[in-house]
Amino acid sequence: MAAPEQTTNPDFITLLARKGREKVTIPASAVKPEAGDRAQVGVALASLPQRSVSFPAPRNRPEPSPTVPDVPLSAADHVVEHATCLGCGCACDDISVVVRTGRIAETRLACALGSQWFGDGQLPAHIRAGIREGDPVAALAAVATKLHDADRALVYLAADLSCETHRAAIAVADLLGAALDSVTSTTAAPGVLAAQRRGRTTATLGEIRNRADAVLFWGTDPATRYPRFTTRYVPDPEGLFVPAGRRGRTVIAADIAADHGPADADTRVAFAADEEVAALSLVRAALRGRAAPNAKPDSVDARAAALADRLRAFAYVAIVVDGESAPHRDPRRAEALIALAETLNATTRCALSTLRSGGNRSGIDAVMTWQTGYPMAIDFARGAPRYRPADDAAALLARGEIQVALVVGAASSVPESIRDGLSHVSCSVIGPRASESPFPTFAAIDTGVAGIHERGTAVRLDEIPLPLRPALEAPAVAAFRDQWGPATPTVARATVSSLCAALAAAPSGGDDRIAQANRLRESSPELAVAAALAADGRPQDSYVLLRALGATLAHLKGVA
Amino acid sequence: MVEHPAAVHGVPVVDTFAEAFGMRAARVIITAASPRWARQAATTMTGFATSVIACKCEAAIERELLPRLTPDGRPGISVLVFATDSDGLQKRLVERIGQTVLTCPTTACFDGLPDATERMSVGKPLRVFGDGFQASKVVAGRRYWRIPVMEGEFLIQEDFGRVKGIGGGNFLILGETAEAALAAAEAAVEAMAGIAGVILPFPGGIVRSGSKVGAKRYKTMVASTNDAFAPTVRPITSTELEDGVNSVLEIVLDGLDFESIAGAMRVGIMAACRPGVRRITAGNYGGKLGPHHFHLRKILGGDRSPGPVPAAAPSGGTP
Amino acid sequence: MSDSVTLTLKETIDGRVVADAIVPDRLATLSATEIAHLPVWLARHTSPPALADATGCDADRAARAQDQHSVELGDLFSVRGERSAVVRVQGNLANVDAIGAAMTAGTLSIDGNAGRELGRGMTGGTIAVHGNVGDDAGLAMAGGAVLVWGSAANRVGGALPGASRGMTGGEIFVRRNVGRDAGASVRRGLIVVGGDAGDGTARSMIAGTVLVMGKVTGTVGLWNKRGTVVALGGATVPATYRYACTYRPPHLRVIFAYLRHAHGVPVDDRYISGRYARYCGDLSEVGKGELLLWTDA
Amino acid sequence: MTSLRITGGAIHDPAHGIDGDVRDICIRDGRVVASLPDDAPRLDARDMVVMPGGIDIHAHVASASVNVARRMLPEEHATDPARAPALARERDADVTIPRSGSGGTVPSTFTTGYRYAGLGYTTVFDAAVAPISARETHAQFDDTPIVDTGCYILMGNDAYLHRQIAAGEHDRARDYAAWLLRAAKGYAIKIVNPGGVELWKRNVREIRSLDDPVGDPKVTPRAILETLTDAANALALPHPVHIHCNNLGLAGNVTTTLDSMRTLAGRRAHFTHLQFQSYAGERGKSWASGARQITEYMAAHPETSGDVGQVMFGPACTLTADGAVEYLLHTSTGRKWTNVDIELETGCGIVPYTYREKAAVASLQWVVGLELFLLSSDPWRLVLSTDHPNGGSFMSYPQLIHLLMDRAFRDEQLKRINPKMLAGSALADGLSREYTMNEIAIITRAGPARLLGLANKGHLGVGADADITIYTRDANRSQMFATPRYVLKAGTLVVEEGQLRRAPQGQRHQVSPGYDTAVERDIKQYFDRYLSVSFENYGA
Repeated sequence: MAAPEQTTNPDFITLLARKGREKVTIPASAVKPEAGDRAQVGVALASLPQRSVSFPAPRNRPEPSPTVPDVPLSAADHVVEHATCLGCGCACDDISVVVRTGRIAETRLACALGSQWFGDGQLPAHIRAGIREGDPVAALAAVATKLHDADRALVYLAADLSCETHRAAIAVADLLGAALDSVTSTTAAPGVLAAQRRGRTTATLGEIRNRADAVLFWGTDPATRYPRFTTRYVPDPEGLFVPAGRRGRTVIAADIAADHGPADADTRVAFAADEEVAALSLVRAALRGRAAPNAKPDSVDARAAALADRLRAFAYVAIVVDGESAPHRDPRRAEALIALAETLNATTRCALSTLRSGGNRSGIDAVMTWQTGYPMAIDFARGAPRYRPADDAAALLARGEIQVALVVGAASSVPESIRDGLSHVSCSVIGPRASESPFPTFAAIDTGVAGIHERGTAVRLDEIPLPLRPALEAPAVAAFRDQWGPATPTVARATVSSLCAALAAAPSGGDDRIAQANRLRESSPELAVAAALAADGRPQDSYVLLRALGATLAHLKGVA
Repeated sequence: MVEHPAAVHGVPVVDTFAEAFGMRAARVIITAASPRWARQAATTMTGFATSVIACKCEAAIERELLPRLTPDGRPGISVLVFATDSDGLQKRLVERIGQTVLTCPTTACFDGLPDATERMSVGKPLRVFGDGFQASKVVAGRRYWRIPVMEGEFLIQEDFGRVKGIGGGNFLILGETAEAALAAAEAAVEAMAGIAGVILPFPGGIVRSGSKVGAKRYKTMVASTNDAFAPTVRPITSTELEDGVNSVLEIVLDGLDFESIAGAMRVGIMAACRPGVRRITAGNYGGKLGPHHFHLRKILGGDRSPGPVPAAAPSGGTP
Repeated sequence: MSDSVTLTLKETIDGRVVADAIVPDRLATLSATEIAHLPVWLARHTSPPALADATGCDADRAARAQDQHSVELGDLFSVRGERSAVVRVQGNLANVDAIGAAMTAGTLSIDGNAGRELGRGMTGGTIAVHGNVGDDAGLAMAGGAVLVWGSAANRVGGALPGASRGMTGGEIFVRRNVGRDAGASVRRGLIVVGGDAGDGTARSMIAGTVLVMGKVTGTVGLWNKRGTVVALGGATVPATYRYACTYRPPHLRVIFAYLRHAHGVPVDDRYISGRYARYCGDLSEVGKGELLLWTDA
Repeated sequence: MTSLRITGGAIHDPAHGIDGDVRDICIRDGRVVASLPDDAPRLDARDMVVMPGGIDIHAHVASASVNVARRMLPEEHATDPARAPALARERDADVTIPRSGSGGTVPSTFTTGYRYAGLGYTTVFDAAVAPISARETHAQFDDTPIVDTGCYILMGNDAYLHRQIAAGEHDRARDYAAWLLRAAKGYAIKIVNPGGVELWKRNVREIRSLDDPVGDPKVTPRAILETLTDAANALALPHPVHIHCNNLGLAGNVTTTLDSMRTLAGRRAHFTHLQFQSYAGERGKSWASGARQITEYMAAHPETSGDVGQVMFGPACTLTADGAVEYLLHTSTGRKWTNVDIELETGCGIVPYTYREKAAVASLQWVVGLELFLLSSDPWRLVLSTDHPNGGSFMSYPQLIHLLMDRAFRDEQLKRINPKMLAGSALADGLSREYTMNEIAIITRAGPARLLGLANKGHLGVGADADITIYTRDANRSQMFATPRYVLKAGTLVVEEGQLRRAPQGQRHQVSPGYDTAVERDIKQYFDRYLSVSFENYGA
């Protein structure tokens, strides 16, 4: 069966290519009627459709955000309600983003961190590959060629991408037989590996909010890195089983060396940095009835036993810890905490909540997992994904094994250790502020930020997926996304074959190549969107670019 | 043809055979901090294990082992245990080791038949004495159980090998006097001490009450006195004893295989043939008791092969 | 059929190589030519000088090699002998990984250093390395023996990433020192270290034995369930271990006797007959593990 | 692929009473049509068996919880790397990027799609989706090629529903269920351990009867079952309520299961993975099979349906919203354990597990499942599942079919298992039944389609979706069903000569029942007060 929505609609494309910043609407013919897709509300039950509906939507298209007025961005102010903030992993989804004259003017309910993350929404929009600037199609072609020619490539996922972009980017790594990694391997790997070895007892943030009568903040005060955690999740809000909110909960702060728990905790316990893992294990030993006899007051044993006695008395304990590592912490603490939560569940209930930083990092882990089976440090080099945490991006780069790298996402979120390695290879960056990359790049294509300029899905630190409601999404992208939906492994072949033919025919770096590439805009929806954005002076859309890149590589690799 | 001697040191050896039967056998190696405690455990373990008739197994010390020959490098004793069937053997080992080795200071207990393919759970059922505190350890593919005890820790191998052995190898020493018979039997036992693969399960290795199968008068008796060799009733029964034989002693051997028994019998008979002994013969039940026949003269000729198992009663009888 | 197969490294390799085709039971069925054609994976764009010679400039194959990082064993090694499960490998193989992976039988001796993941997942046979080995020696092995005459790096006998079980059987002997996390998550088996061991030794051990003849530094036996850690040269007792008694553990004598007789490992009499302080732990887990520290007393 | 005539195959189309007749099947534009011109392309299926594509009524393939399980099993994935398939190059059509992945009991999404299709399965439903993370389910489905997909939405432990039951607001409960199905783009209502998951969160680990109160005395497992069953039936959902009963996996739970069935007597309801719910005996004391009680009840009650949830020996990954049972499994096996308490609505527990022939309980479970199959009087109402990956991977379906069709094969296996708990079992005493080819077509295709209300699936009549599987006959049924010769999905030849050649995207099945929108105001108030996600961002 031919799927009509999978073929190019020439009207739509030419429209996009020509119209630049004008309002773009999708021709009615491009929208398929969907029986039963819209809520038939307010209708008497008897008249309701009683049959099952086969929903002919291979691409589960996201609904346009109802609160975004369908007007050109420059024309009027608007407010996007229920926007999701990716300033940290808490992903508060109650933000109202006020836009005036194309800039974010206000982010209601956002904390300082969130407001800073949203900023005014203005981003650089440079495109550069080698020494050539400005042409997204040529840049994409150059990146594709570079990656394809490399014997050993690395695809690295950084912050501020939607899960849809992750999906498209992982397809690129798969096609290339590349190494694939993300920020997680540098920052949160001990916790990920520990959860693989032992499993993990956890809960969604709402569950903790409604149920936890005790919260143990382990060497973590969310105030600085996760500012709304305490007011939105625990301990402050009312919960179904904790109607008194903060007053109905006991907050325990474990101060680990200089990493203190919240200042207003009801009770505190302190451990030195080198006591931490032992202390966590001693708490467990005490919970198993093996507290040290005759422990000296104030000894680690005594402090741990006292903590165990407290914890076991509660009905539902939440243990909160920052999952992003710091060099001075014992990497074994992640496993020690997992084990503690597990042990507590023998007699009471307990959930471990691990805080993650912003930019949809949990989303990277989730998408890598569902597409490959592994959350990080993957290598496709032998034809199928292999899990290589000991050979993560940092290690491969340090060994000089990588020739060419593609960083997708915010270059500024790439950890120091990776930056050093990247500066020694040919690296392309597709992501927000790529042009301001702190490490040298062969190519840099600035894109929007997921959640501000790009729509899609993000995953909160507790694995809850949330929709992104970008306040500054470009109309060209909006139209494209409505038409083409989230990533699928399917790409339009016509696009790629002609792009590649052009690349092959054109003398390297010559104007022929550009001319050829320009012609492609006629036939590729992705490239048309890219060109429209460039013409409009807007940052590119990462999802669109990664799809185009995947299509190109598929052709070069001969699978398409 | 090998020449089979009819006499040793002038003592006639009757051309007959000892008739033996199949059993199941195990070898238990007991080690301890000193030879004394290894021997003590072994002695206690093999007590009251003379005959399957009432003891359910036959067991005795096989030999003492130097430290370098034991699995844990301590002084050891090897014990052979024989029972009529596989299940019985396993049960006897568990009972006896549990009561006499586990309880004995400093001991550990190992399988002495590591190459045997048939295995029995011995340490495994005993481990529950540890009441959950026991632990196991695998070394070189063999599992051991560590059972905490008040003294320290009792170590025992999880499973023990089991082989088909032979019980009831024997010879009879027909003496002119009781003193002469006993001296000859003692000499035989001493000569056979430490021979691998063989034990003499009776007290001091000697039996004075050789028996026949069943009884003439009492139907329920499985065995009763061997009246044919009992000198005191010579005139009133159909005797096997000639005039001048006033005391008979029997040496009974159990062994892991035919060759071991045959070899040991040769050594024993040679030692027993001394002045005051009239004749050496063997317990022979007309082939009814078991399939293993030890022809005394063949054995003395150095022939240790079992040979074909005769289908019917052999021609060689008691003269 | 010959007595053995000898593979000699032609030139030092620049970059990592995965040579999981060097497996004695596999070579035992192959002719010398077939052995030379076994695939080897080059982890980086290296053009071994031997490539062109060996292939006679087979453009197709060179392209495939380029594409899939795959070359042939014969490109890197000269091959002598065939159809034998006795394999000798010569040369400095410090960056050659996964030698003897999943081997089930035979013997493999390496005259030189070996790379990472030596004997990964092996279930039988013996590997002897007359040099040092990289990380993850005996990774997730289930049987057989690995003998290292030099030192071994991190995670000896460890687990696949994210797996809760490491080595599940077999024996690893390292004559000199081992790095971090030796014996982590071991489920069964014996690891003997002639020298010292680093931080994380026997972490999350499930059962089995790690015997260190030298000193253990850092944390030892953390979250050990039922395993035995023996340190002849001392170790810091973790907080979650508790002293039980000082005694002569009978099972250690069995292990020592086995080491002496079966492997010729020299063990001083004072260790064999000596007393050990027994610490029970990790008390945060089932607590049935032990740390045995030899004591002079 | 616009048209194709499949010629000469033996057709098994039980929905139309066709049992192995040799006929042609004509396909145009993805559907079965009455006829085609003579010059239409032909596919020679002589000596082959032609069936509708397989339909998995109950599996766990695409949810946030499945992804947690996936992440937990790197060591298993390492043993089963899955290279990208060699898809055919198409001219002038869309291009599909073939994707690699990893297998094991919880494969990656692409591998899941490819492997299902490779077995001749063309439709798969994920049986347990927490509505709050339904968005992720649909995203994973987007990356699960070829098969048609849909999901069941977890209800019955949600605090909002409990409030409505406590207040006697049954209409509002129904409207809420309808709203939830729409919000999460679900296909059916799924109940898991009604009330029990909430109790587990309150550290109550045992349910004694269906009348145990869950907080409010009016909120009981029985009330939850009745409320949601009535809601599903009032909304005329194509698939009735899909029930995982209380006390899953515990000895003696057949009492609970029968009580649940009797509670709903006369009302349409689907009882899932009944094998795990059909144990006689007494907890902590004895185990026995309760399969006969269940099959006898079902025989007398045509309104009930079920799937078996067969256990297959080998590795599995237990994965359920029923957190309490997973804790028990964790403590009894020592295997790694994940628990996620999900937002006042459901839970998630995961423990990797291996069913061993030598294990007494696993052997009993294997036997109970087969007894359910073999004692079942109506294959249309008791269909095949392994509760993938709980009882075993979907990759073991061919072997399961073999067990059902071949008594000798079954008896061989029976000899190898632990007989300790099998005294008096019907299977151990000898059940000679062998499923026919048509019965297999019923329990894997026609039956699930009918139970799911999928009018265009599970049959080969005119108008049916051209989801078709063509097998080469083989007395070894494991072999035959593991390697179909051809598979068509919506008319596209996805498997050709046993090789996966195309990977089109399947369709999503969902329902959109109507409801009184007044309920939304109330739900929104509840959300604003208690949930951590905005009402507007909830669902999918």
